[in-house]
Amino acid sequence: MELSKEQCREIIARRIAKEFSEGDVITLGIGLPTEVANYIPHDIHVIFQSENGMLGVGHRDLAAPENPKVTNAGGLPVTTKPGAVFFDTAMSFTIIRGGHVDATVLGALQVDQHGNLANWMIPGAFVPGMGGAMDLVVGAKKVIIAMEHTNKGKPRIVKNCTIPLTAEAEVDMIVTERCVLERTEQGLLLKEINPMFSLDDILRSTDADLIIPQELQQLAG
Amino acid sequence: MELSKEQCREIIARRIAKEFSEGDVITLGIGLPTEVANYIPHDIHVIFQSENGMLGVGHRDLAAPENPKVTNAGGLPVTTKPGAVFFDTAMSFTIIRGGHVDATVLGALQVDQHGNLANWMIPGAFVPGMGGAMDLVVGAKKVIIAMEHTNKGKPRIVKNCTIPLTAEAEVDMIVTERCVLERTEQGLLLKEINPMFSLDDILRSTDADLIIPQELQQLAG
Amino acid sequence: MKKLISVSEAGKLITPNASVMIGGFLRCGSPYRVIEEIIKNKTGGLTLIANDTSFEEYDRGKLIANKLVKKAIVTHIGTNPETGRQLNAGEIEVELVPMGTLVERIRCGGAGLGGFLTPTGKGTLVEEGKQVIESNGRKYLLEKPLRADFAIIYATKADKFGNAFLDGTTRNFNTVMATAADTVILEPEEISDTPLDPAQITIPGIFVDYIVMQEK
Amino acid sequence: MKKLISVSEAGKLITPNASVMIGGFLRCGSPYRVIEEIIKNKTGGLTLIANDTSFEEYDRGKLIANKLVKKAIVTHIGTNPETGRQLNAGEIEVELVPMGTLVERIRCGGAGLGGFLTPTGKGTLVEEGKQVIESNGRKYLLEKPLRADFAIIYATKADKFGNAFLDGTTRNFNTVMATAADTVILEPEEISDTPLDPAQITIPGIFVDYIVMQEK
Repeated sequence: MELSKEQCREIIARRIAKEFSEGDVITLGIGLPTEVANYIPHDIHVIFQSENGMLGVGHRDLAAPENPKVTNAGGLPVTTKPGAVFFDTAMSFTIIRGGHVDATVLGALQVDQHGNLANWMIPGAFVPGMGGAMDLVVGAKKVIIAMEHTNKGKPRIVKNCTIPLTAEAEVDMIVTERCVLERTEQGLLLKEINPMFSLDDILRSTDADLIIPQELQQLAG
Repeated sequence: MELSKEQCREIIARRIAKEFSEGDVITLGIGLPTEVANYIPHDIHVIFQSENGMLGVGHRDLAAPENPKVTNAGGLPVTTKPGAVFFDTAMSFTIIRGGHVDATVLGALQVDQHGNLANWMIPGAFVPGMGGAMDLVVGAKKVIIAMEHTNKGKPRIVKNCTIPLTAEAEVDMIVTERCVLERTEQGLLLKEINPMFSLDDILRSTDADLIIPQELQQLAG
Repeated sequence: MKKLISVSEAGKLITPNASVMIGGFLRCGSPYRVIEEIIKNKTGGLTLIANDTSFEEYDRGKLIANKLVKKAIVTHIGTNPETGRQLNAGEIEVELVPMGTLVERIRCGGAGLGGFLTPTGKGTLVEEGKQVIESNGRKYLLEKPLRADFAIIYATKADKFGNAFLDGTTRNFNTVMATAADTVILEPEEISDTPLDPAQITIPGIFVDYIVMQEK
Repeated sequence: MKKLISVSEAGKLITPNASVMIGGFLRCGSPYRVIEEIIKNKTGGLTLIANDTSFEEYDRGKLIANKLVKKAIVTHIGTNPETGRQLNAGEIEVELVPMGTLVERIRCGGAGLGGFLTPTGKGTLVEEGKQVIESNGRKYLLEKPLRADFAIIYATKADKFGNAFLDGTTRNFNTVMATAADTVILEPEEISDTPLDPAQITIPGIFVDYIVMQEK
């Protein structure tokens, strides 16, 4: 079963978009996590937080001036939703680290069965910097990892992370194009599976120990 | 030589008012220190900070409503001067503790020759609380003590404080109705003397060791 | 949209023996309507966290006068003689905290930090029982974060998202307290039908759980 | 009244080998006029403290491109490939700090605190060389305050008292940096002849030493 990168991303973003409740405060990482915003059901009103200093982030603002005064954490101009608030980065991380963010969605290089996350550096490669990721992962009430299941066939969901961590034991949920995993006290629970893949496909492409329930749910999308 | 309480307070307040330079940020304690504001020379513009959350405190606002929105730290309604700013108490103490206040004027129960200050509690007596005094004394660039020289004849300027401290070694200057003392590396220097008192008067009413310069200046007022 | 509730509903939220942060600096920026309900309900055994115990006949000062406070964590009790009387009589416990330390401990609790190092109180009674840590050659006290079950917050004006504007010196402790309690109740003087200007908001609405409706 | 100076005078204030905080988050809320002067004066050996190294061709990113930065203390260098190139070539030192920790370290420096305990970075490379302190059963890193010789601060609008209003998301690091440097230079887009509204000021003027005049 071959899915294009775009198809993988859409499956992942669509699934994560179903995780939120009315009024949730959500911070999305850059890249794939940002796409989650496109699939939030219209009857659910969530509040997007941007780590530079804003609540109530709207859409990309295509009419913005060259050097806009309202941008997201990627530096791109955005619109404000009704109820939006501007503040400084100190307040932004009071919100983030203080547990006032209901969920964050971030990408990953590796996640392990203990909930450890590695998403900021590969030894020997260029390291751009952790930005706000370490604070987000520690502070958000729920940490959702959005990533393709493997790195060109190499498992990313492992027993123990082998590259430097972003945070210890903070991941709550992993969503890939193949399945949804939830971290429980007993370990990683396989919650949902994309029917395009067999259980065997999942197990072969995963290095972590998984808890397989009697009845597997179909990946929601 | 007998001075009334009012005369003492005026001498002290007038003298301290001469200590400031254009643009200085000043926080005054309640009581006698507040009176310093009345004697600032008209050609010097200083900025009064109020610990509840304001810069640019003006005069007592006699036209204020019953429950005013602009008050000083004593809860009294005040006017704002041009350039005034409102903020919360966290920012107020960022300003105070961060060294952004040029001078604070506070009362005292005891001050000793090491610059230790005691002005918040007498063991066995009712203790109202330290309020912002401990932060002010630690944070302000210059700490000026405004107090009557003795407590009904009992020295307040002592070798070592005998009641609980407000802060260690933070006092820079003491102004009483009798003299001005400056804390130097060598000890307390008698800078100015009120000509209504003799050097002997000062020495007899002071328990601390004083450094007496060759020529004594007259207390400015 | 936040839950708009009546002042009577707000009063019922507060449970006996709860810890309650109440904004205000003496009478300025002090909520008082929910407090009247707490008094009506005789909800006692409270731990009050505030700048001061105000005055006997006003706002949170009345909680003291009505003997509903078991412990007060404050910077000053001088304006409310009843606090002093109950303290002398052993009827109330009072923890006095330097003002800059109190406001920072609350901010710390709201910001997910584990504590901070302050020079304030070094060499005084405030040092008792606290860890002294040296940093860059200077000694500091390690002060711990402070949180509460409830916070009752004043606002001059709020919108229905819970965003609040606080005028003049009414901000005082209200801003940090809004971040540091499990349940935050906003008591605005005025509720706006239209959203407040995003650049002129003192307290972001996401901190607020309930907005107390205006009086009829 | 604050000292109003020309951008050329402002540029001359910055001394070689100084530490300089510069506000801005990527291009948003980033001062750039004083930076052009620093480049003109070839003032080098600087320690840059900022959220990021921006882009090669913009604001503080140009300081990197012009090889005037000896060390950068930032959260991210990914948008300026020249920072990465100089890092690989051993021409620049880069200290990467988690964003919440960086902004809090600067606030700490400005607020006279000796450090703070944060859970961020625990169990990661960020922990290296830092004291781990347990507080209420959880482990935290002790992070130290950060100050600089100079801060260059953006403002949307300022008055002659140095009071500044910063619109939208331009506040970012500007607010805390204004409190944490020995000399603070404000670079406003607009200077108002009348004082700003006291309730709508983002940065109190007392933190500001110099205001850079508007371009003619």
